[in-house]
Amino acid sequence: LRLHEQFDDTIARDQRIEPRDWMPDGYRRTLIRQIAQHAHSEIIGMQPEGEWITRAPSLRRKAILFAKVQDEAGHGLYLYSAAETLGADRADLTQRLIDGRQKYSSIFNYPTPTFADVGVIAWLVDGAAICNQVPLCRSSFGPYARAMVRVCKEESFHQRQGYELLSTMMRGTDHQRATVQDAVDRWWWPSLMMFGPPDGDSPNSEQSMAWRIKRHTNDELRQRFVDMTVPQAAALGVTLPDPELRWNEERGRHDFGTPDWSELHRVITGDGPCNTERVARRRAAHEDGAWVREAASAHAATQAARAREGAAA
Amino acid sequence: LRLHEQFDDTIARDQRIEPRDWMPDGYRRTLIRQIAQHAHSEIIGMQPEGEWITRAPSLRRKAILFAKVQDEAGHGLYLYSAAETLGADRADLTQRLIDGRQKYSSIFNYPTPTFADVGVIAWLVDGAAICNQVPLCRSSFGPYARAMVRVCKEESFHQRQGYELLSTMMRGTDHQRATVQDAVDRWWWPSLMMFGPPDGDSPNSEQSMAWRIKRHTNDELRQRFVDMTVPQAAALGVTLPDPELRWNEERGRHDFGTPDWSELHRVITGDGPCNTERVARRRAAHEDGAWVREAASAHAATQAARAREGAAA
Amino acid sequence: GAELASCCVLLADDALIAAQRLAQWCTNAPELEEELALANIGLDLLGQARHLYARAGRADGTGRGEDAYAYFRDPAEFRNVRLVELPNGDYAFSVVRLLVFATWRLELFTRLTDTPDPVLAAIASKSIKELDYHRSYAAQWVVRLGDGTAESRLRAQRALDEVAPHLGELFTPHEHLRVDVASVRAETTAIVSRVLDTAGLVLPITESATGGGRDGLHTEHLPALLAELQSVARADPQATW
Amino acid sequence: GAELASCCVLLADDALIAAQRLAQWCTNAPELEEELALANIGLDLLGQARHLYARAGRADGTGRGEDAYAYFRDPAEFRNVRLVELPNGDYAFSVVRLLVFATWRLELFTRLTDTPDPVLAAIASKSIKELDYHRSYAAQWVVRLGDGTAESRLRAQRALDEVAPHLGELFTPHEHLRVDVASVRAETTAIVSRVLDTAGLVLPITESATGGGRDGLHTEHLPALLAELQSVARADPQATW
Repeated sequence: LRLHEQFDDTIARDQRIEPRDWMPDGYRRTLIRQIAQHAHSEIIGMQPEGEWITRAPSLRRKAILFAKVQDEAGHGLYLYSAAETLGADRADLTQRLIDGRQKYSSIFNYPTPTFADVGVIAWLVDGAAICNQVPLCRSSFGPYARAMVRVCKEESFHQRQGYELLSTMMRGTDHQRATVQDAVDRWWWPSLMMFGPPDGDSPNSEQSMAWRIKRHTNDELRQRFVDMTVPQAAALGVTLPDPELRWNEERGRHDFGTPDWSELHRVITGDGPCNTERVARRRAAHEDGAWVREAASAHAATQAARAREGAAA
Repeated sequence: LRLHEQFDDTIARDQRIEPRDWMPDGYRRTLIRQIAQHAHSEIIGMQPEGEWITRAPSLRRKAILFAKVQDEAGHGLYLYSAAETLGADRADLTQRLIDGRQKYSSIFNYPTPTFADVGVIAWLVDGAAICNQVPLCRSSFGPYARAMVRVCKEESFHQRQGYELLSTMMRGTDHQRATVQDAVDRWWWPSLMMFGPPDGDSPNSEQSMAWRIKRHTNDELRQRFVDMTVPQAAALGVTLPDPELRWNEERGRHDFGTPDWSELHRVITGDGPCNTERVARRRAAHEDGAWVREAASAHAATQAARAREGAAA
Repeated sequence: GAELASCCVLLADDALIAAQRLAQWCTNAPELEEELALANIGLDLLGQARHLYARAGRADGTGRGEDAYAYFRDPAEFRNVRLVELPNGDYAFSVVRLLVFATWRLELFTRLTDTPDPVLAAIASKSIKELDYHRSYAAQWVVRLGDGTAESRLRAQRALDEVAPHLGELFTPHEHLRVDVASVRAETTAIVSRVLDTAGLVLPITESATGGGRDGLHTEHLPALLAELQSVARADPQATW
Repeated sequence: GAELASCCVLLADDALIAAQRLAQWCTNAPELEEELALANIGLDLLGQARHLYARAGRADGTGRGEDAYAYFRDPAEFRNVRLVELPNGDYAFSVVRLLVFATWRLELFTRLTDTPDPVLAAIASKSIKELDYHRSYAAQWVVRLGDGTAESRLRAQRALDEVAPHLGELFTPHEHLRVDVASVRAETTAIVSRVLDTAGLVLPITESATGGGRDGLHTEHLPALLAELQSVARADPQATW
């Protein structure tokens, strides 16, 4: 009980819980799930973009994209480490991803048919991710908050590069402009859905808000994203595919249409365009790499044995 | 002894030895080696051309090339079957190929950097193969002779298609003509080497001639190939890269230069441009397919067991 | 004219992309017999694509040849279903996909044998015999894998799980493909299920309606596949082959 | 001018093609740490290629930018050694090739640090640090695989057997690459052999002199690799990126 009070007190004073501190089981479980899901999203999120590294149309874009996808692997690594401070095991989390027992962001179940998608993902998807994640830099769990600081910094950089790619393309040929608009049309609504279901349908939010591992409601974050993105779209010269989108003078914010929540539900429950494919690829990489990981362990074991023998001699 | 006389007699009367007939061990061994090597050549020979099926520049050429490579797989199959009539086992022969214990034609250790190579291989390499193989349609061993009839027929067809591709390319752009000439420059000498070392250096030839599993000497076949090819090259408008090549009025045949026999030796002993790669790829296909072959056997065994149970019930 | 051409193009695109994937098995098949069979099926489909493109070029009045369709359209202009553009995966994925594809296409073509255009009807009739062989080949292997070893069963079931989300697209009505989609779906599902029963495999019920290949909305795999297919032809458009 | 440009292009081509192969590992690596490391090495090599192409474009007087070299030359105009164009194979092949490549390139660049052209000398100096890391990464893994399980040992040895025939080309003198080839060979072989000793692996003695990549004579794998690399850039040459 004392421990629980201390925990509540730390939360109330908006200070950080650290891995060695006592914490309620629900807090630990919720965080592991949330961080793992986030880590999985980084790793699966490499696929739709990674496919274009070998075909990027200039060496500069190739380097930028290659580095971005590498950063995502890095984010995955920090996040798995943060989950490990809570007692999770990375191999176990990977297995859960591969078996479909843990989720990742539904956005990565959409395909990337053109190089413009690379730019639009960085602009809209990373943009939405940043809206979601900036508040998490103040998450009550220390290691997660610190990982988020680094992740957000890198993602802002990615987002600017994506925006810059799109502005360049919009100054290019008619075909390039059409390709950008087409990609925006495809990614706009899925990006809005990244913030999750409307507040009324988001049962776990309240507890997460109380624990300060969630700082704002889904609808509030979605509104921020829309308000931030509309002027950027205007500057780029692309149209966001929502006839209801307009500035509301009274609210001082944008009104916008309602995403197709049944689609979000379909994609989250595994029925998106690329769900099985994304997981299958991750699984194949993991299984094809098993002999390599086994070799590394065997070698490490041999080395350790040699060291022991050396010490004993 | 009676058996041996009968065998010699059959050979002498230029009739066929059939699988159930008695034959000397040396005859059997030599034939197995020769047929296996021939089968391996068909299978490995699929690689340099097969790589271009997915990139053939017209649907017609794609269909022609796809069918050609398929025919080569078919040739490999008949030839392995012919070897099996002598008591060889296909799985064992494949293993020998993969382990580098049995050879295949050295020609397939050269790379195919352009689509013109597809045409030149069909024209020169299949042309040389036909020169080598037409006499084998009269091989003393029945199943081999019969396989050769079918193989030669299909290869003549391939050769004509290759020649037709080259004539079309020679009527195309300057770049196409240059590509054809470049490919001819690269394949001419290796094609001449397909007939094996000069007669003086070909120790096994005499016995094979006596057994009538070889009908002409290496040098004779090489001369035929040159005499056949020179007018075709002229009709195409390509230059054969041999400054010594000229018509010899007196002999009524062409004189030509000496191939670099040290190169042939290098390539045969495993040191050609693509030797390890070709074998590695065949091995990878075989090993990656192991689980499929095992599944087929397991299913067949289960089926057989079910049939037995059904019969017993 | 335009409607017939559009119908031929989408049927041709399905066949061309499927043939290209089969060509990627060349020299990599698990056994020589499979090498031959996969090439055979690939060649049949390539032949179907060529006839259909030829019909389309006459029907749409452009007089375009088969190569104009195959080599000089961009990915977004292709109308194939996404199922055919997915990478080959292992042999289990390839034969499971082939079973579904051949069964479905056979149902479509059976219904097109009495389509008003006599050329398309003739192509359909000829293709039916081929597709029937493709289907039996695939069915035979799906049964072998499902009823083979533990590993083959696992791989075959996974392949099914991966193919399942792409079924929905096959049965989405299309304005230019005038067939009774409901009956195509019923027949295809019945036949595939019969094979799976024999194989001891289960078709997952998730049948996503997502797709969009028929509207030019493809996965990232199609541009990669076409980059390879079109590379030589596009490198020198003046060339003659 | 022309000689310096030619030297930069061949060193750049080696790096670009090697980087492209490393990029193909992306999302397929056996572990996340390897994902990061392979990308890192690929990015370093891509950076080297870009600096070298830029130098070449100024040196040959054409003022061509890096993309002109990478995207608008045909396979026969590429000057890379064949070693880098071979497909990735398994992880063993990739790290064994990387060990050889990085060791050799490090020896080349060490000798180029006092080349008369200050720009090339600076690129060489900067690259040395990177290559030293690439070499240690690869060496570490070759030892792990050689001293790991029976399977990893088998795969590592096979990879060596497959890489060995491509060593000869690395040590063939080239008129525009002014380094003492004999000493590069001696050092490279000594260092690789030391790693192999520790790993318990054997370098086969067959060292074919065949090659020709430096003269534009490539395997069938380079056109396929370039078709992929160049596809988007060539689809719309007017586009700006």
